[in-house]
Amino acid sequence: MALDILKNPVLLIAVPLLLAFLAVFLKKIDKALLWIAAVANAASAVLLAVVYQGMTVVELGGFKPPFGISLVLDEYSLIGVVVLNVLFALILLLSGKLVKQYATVLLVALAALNGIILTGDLFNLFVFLEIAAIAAYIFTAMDKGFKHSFNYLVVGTLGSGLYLFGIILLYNIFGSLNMFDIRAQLQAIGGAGAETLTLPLVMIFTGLSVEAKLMPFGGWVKGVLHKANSLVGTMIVSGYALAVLLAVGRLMDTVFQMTDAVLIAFTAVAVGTLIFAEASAFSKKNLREILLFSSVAQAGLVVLLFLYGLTVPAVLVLVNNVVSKFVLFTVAGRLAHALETDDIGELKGVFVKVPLVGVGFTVAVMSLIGLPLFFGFVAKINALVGLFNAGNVWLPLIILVMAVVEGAYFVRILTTLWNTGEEGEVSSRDNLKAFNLDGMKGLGVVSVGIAIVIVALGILPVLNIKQFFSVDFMTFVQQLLGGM
Amino acid sequence: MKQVVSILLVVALGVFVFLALYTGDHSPLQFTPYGEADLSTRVSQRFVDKTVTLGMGEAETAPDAQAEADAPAFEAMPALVVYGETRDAETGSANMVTSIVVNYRSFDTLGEVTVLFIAAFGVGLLLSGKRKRQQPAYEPSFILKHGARIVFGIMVVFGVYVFIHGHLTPGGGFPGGSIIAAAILLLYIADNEFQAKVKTFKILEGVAGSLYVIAGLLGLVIGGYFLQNFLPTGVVGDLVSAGVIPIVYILIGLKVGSELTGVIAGFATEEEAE
Amino acid sequence: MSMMELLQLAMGVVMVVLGIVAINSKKKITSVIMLSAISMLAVVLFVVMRAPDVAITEAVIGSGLVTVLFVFTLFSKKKEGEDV
Amino acid sequence: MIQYVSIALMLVGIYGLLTQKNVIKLIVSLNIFEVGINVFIISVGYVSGGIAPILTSQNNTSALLYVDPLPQALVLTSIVIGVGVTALALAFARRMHKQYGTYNLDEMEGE
Amino acid sequence: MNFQLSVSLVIAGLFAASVLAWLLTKLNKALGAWVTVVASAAALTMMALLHGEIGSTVNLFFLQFTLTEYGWFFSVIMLAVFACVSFFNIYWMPKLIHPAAYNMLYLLALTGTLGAFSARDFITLFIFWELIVWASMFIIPFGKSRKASVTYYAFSAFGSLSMLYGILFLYHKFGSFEISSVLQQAAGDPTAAIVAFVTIGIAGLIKLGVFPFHIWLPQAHGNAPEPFSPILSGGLVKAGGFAAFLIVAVMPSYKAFSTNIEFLGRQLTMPLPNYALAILGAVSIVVGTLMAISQNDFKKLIAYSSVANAGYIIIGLAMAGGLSTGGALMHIFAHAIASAAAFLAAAAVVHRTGTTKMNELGGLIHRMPLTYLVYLIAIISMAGIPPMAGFISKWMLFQSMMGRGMAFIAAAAFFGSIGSFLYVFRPLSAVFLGQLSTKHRYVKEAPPLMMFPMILLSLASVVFGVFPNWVLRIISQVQTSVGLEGLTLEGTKIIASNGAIDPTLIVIIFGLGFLIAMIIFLRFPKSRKVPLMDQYTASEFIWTPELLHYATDFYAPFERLYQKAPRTETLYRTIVHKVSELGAFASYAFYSFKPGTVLLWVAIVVVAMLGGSVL
Repeated sequence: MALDILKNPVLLIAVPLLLAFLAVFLKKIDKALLWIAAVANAASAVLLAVVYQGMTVVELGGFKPPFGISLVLDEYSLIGVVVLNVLFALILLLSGKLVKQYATVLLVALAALNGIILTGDLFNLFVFLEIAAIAAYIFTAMDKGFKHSFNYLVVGTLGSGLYLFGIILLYNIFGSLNMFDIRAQLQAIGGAGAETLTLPLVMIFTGLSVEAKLMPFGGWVKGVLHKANSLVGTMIVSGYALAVLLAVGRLMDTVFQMTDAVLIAFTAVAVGTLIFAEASAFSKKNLREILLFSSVAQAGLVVLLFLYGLTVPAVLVLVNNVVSKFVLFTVAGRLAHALETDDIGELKGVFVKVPLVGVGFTVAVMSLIGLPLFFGFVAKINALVGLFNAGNVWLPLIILVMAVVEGAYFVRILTTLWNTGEEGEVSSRDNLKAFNLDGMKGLGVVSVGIAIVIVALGILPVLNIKQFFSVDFMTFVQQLLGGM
Repeated sequence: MKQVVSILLVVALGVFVFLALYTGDHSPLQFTPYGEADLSTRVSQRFVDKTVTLGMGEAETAPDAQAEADAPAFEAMPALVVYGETRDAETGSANMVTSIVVNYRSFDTLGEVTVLFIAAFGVGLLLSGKRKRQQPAYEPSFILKHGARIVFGIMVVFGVYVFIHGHLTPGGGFPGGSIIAAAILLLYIADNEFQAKVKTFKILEGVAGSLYVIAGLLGLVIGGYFLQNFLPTGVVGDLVSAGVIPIVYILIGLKVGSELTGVIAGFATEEEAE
Repeated sequence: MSMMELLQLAMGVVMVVLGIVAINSKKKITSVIMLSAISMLAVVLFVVMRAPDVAITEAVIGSGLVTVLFVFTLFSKKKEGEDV
Repeated sequence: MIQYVSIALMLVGIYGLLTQKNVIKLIVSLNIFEVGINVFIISVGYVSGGIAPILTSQNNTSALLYVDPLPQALVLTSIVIGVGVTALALAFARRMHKQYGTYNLDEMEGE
Repeated sequence: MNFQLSVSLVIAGLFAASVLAWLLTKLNKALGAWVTVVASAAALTMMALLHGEIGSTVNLFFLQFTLTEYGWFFSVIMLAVFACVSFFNIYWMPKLIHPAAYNMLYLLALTGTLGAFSARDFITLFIFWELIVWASMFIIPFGKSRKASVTYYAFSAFGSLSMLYGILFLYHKFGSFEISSVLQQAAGDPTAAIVAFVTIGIAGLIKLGVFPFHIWLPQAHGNAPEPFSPILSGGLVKAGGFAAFLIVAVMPSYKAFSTNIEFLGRQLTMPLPNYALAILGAVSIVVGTLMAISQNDFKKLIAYSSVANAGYIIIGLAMAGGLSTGGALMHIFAHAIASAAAFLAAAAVVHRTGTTKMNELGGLIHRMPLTYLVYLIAIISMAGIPPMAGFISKWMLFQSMMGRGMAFIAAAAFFGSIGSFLYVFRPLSAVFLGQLSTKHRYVKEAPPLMMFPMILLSLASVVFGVFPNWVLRIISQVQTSVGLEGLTLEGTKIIASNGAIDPTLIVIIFGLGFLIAMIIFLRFPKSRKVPLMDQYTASEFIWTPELLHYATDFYAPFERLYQKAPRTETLYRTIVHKVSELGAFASYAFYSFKPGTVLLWVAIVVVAMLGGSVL
């Protein structure tokens, strides 16, 4: 009985909320409460993964779907909550001292992100999106960039308004707000009359794209992130990106089936995002700007994969991106905080001073650009093979060309940050700038730990994917890596 | 220039929305026009009949295509819910909207309360710092001050009434709480000395919110479902009925009231001219 | 076209017009007041559409509180000669 | 009819968001947009000839023709969310006013 | 994993060794460097022993390896180069910023080449191919330039990703990754064949540094740390030869594409794609030669010379006849050892003098005679003068070109050979001959551990120039293994379609000529030594001696003929510029703190999406 209650995923949402409400009048210990919530959530997420057998639907208030609100715990959302909660704990671990009086906000954000991943109800998703967004408006204003946060607020609110418009249209059409009910009805009629869904789909896609940072919907992201500290940066780039993109995948991939016209329109947006964002990152010189544009590009890629129904590759790419970006953005934020600059040219050879951090950063980058022996490679191969098998020959080409661009700017970062000296002089420790970097030990250890995980997942892809993915995927992987 | 572009865009948007909604007949998926909605094709028929939990238990509804395909076939339920007679009906709330807000979709409401909570918290953070009352342009008279006090009492009572009767009459926690907040607003306007004790309201807010979640967790422990209505629901229409609904609505009312009060307190004061 | 529908049509037109006025008006306070008027009319529409709960809530919150917040914002810290 | 009105309101709000430079005006436009959406949602639930979804001593059985209560519940939520966002936006507006001494976005250029 | 000797064992061992090298270097730098020496030498011996194992399949976890004749041939060359070069690491440990990382990556690059050459399936090939790329991508910036590494990576990534595209395309078509079978199936299917040819071909051309992809090569080779330049030029570049060999010989392109094509009224002697390859090769011979002639930095000079030689290799492979492929493989071998030796000599000079600018050097023959000798032999071999190995390969190539009657390409090749005389003579005279600059008066000969590999490589050049058939027998085995006709060798003779050659005889004649020259040289009076500055200055003090150095503007009159000619760099520079302009535009236009600006784009896109879908 007790264990059954502990196995209930609703705790992932309820516990942080409860602690958030408590934190209001227990101001003294709000940080402690935040820590409790983070650890408890991480633990219970892992517990869920351990005891997981098959998809479960958790009915809230005891009303069966489609009538009541229900949380859905399947492989898809399980991966989401595990990665999310563990990452959140790590974010706290590395950026904890930046929390200041924002503990309550982060608690609520944690609850909302879990809700976004878990919920199986369209309107409930809207509510959680709003909570998460409002929390984000607040903690992005942490370092006094009010006009940027306000911009985010206006755009985000319009976006969620459009999303609301979309789902009410769906309610009108289907008489239900439950995702799986809608999917069932669609399957029952075999996708006939799908053009009625055009308007709702466009509205929902737009609304979600604002949070998912697709170009041009995510026009707020540069202002919010280009000077963000490591806490805000990692929250937006890792936590929010993970949750929102999983929601996009849930809707665009699992629930709806769209007409070719809509598919083409969305594909155009996703591909455009990929191209423009990679180019933008290529044209930047500041670490955090490069990273934020690169994550925008990755979001485009993930959405693209979801649109073509490649759930597994999309999730792999997403997780890879989120984990790597967590390391990268933490390091970038910390460096920028310690040295008052994140211009690459100013950071020549900084990793000579903090080799551990450097190793973590490097591995994260290499996984991000999908080099072999790293997790990103598995993700990349799966994505490309998936697109090929979907009978699409041109998208892989675009993705690969963009991968070259991405590789170019990331290698520029790596070579610069590992080596000293102007162009034309030999890189040596003699002309190393005097960086005063202390208190980077913990960061170094954690990032190396993550690096080890990334390499492990990359070298033994069979092990990590086994319990999460369906059998056909397993055989596929064995084929892929056993070389027949 | 920009005006023109915007107008064009907006008009184009309008035209497309109109075309998408009101033209073309794509059966079986059809956008029902205004006023022609048919509840029996929607989930809400069961909310009206209070028959959601009927036939619960058998066939644990896994949301796969097969189990769901027949779920939306809403067979009309014979058992009528009659005002003042039906006992232990599901949710037991005479006001169907309330039954949805506080029971069927209570999870949304929890989120909604959280939205207001976090927004109020944000306002508090943003407008924090050493503050003093914002002075009205006039010097309120004795009559005004004390009249306001009296009206304040009446308004508070009315607000409480509204959210206590949330499950019977229109209204409920949100308007009720707002009315209380409005009462305090009245004091702010009428009395240039008045300063709400934000601290107490914060505590009230926190306690109410925590109790709401705890009520939900109790439901989880007792009935096995988060936010389950675990009390007997009594006779539809009685004041003491509908199980936890009145309790939850009272909590919501207090919470909303205190949150909005906090917001008002934040806005009604301004930074010390440093 | 019944009396009721004419009424609704008239109200709708008024709302849209008020909206345009609210956006294009010179003084901020005007647009705030217009906004409050719009939501008042919306309350009437809610009543017409048999939604008393929503009507009450909108009346108290949407039309009342929001306006107050706007007004407080506008009148706080206003510089000399700055029109609101 | 009412649906056209609500869509028109939404569009007016969007137009405001597109054209206005003033923070307060932006927030007003946002609210207009939200009112439009709320009216639309209710209109989706309206059943011509239906009665308000509350059992009373007059219309006392669930067999009568009621309007759809679900959209009303949704609108309650969205109204409250709206007020929360508005309050937050206004708080931002005040901070920006404190920072730049103006509500006009054009005068807030630069970092 | 069974512990009998196998490729997977070698590769696993190298992996372990790389980690070990990293650890030991942390303890003691010299020790770590020695690990690289031992590991590469051991790997070389093991591979030599493994020649019997050819054809057997082994696997390491999910990676599958099959040793093929050509794979073995390439691996041995590679290992020889690595083993020889690794001695230099010992001396460079103090000069490198990350010695531990250097040793580890050095061995990882070696692992990559071995794995790629002995891969059974394309995924394994790709994994190790990328391993080569990123291992060297980290080493290059330890040298003089960071940009060079970025350029190198951008090109290599383009190459390897195009290869990946081809691989996945083939997988999608034939549902298999196994190299041999897939390529054979591809040969039967024109579209698959052309995709494979182009994608994998691009990968090969980029690695080889063939025009128009040669930009990265001089940058990387010229700026890499001195002991790594020979690896790049002698070793890793040859991996491109491997890729090219896959598509023209293993696929083979002759089966894939029709050979009887009328072009400008005359019958082509080989399919169009091969012809394209050959033409690219010819162009890169010309470009490489001309650029090499105009270099002042003699590492860059050698780099450009390897561009030219890559041209020869690709031409030979493209013709895909018995003699031509043999010539190409022989050239791969000859050029590998020669350029390695040349770069090592350069490294030795840098080790002693600390510069690679020719106009700061001179007269080192008096101080470093052995290095001079090594360099001399190396460049003679690269220029294809008997009695060096380079001569044999070039002879075979010319033979087959004549046999095909490909006048233009042959002309380019001949131009290349003539040009090579020019560019090899420049460093010779500028660095080693002439007057010794006062700075370097007390320079000593390179230390013995450096001399050892250099002399080894030089001897190899000479020996295999005199008795080429020792190599050619293996090469003809390689050819027969992939179904090309082998070489016809009799004793010391090589028989070609029109005329045979007996290198040994040539060497004897050459020896006589050399003797006569020697006698003349000794009989006549020696020239008088004067200090460098005397001939210009009447006891004036010279502020900028290097401008007056005779190596400055060595071939100025000749360079003037083509210095206005368009450069390929500009093309790539424009591409980069355009990309970043696009990015700057996007990040400016879409991103603003004003909701109006953002939402304008949003509205436009939404209207576009709706319009596209509704209408």
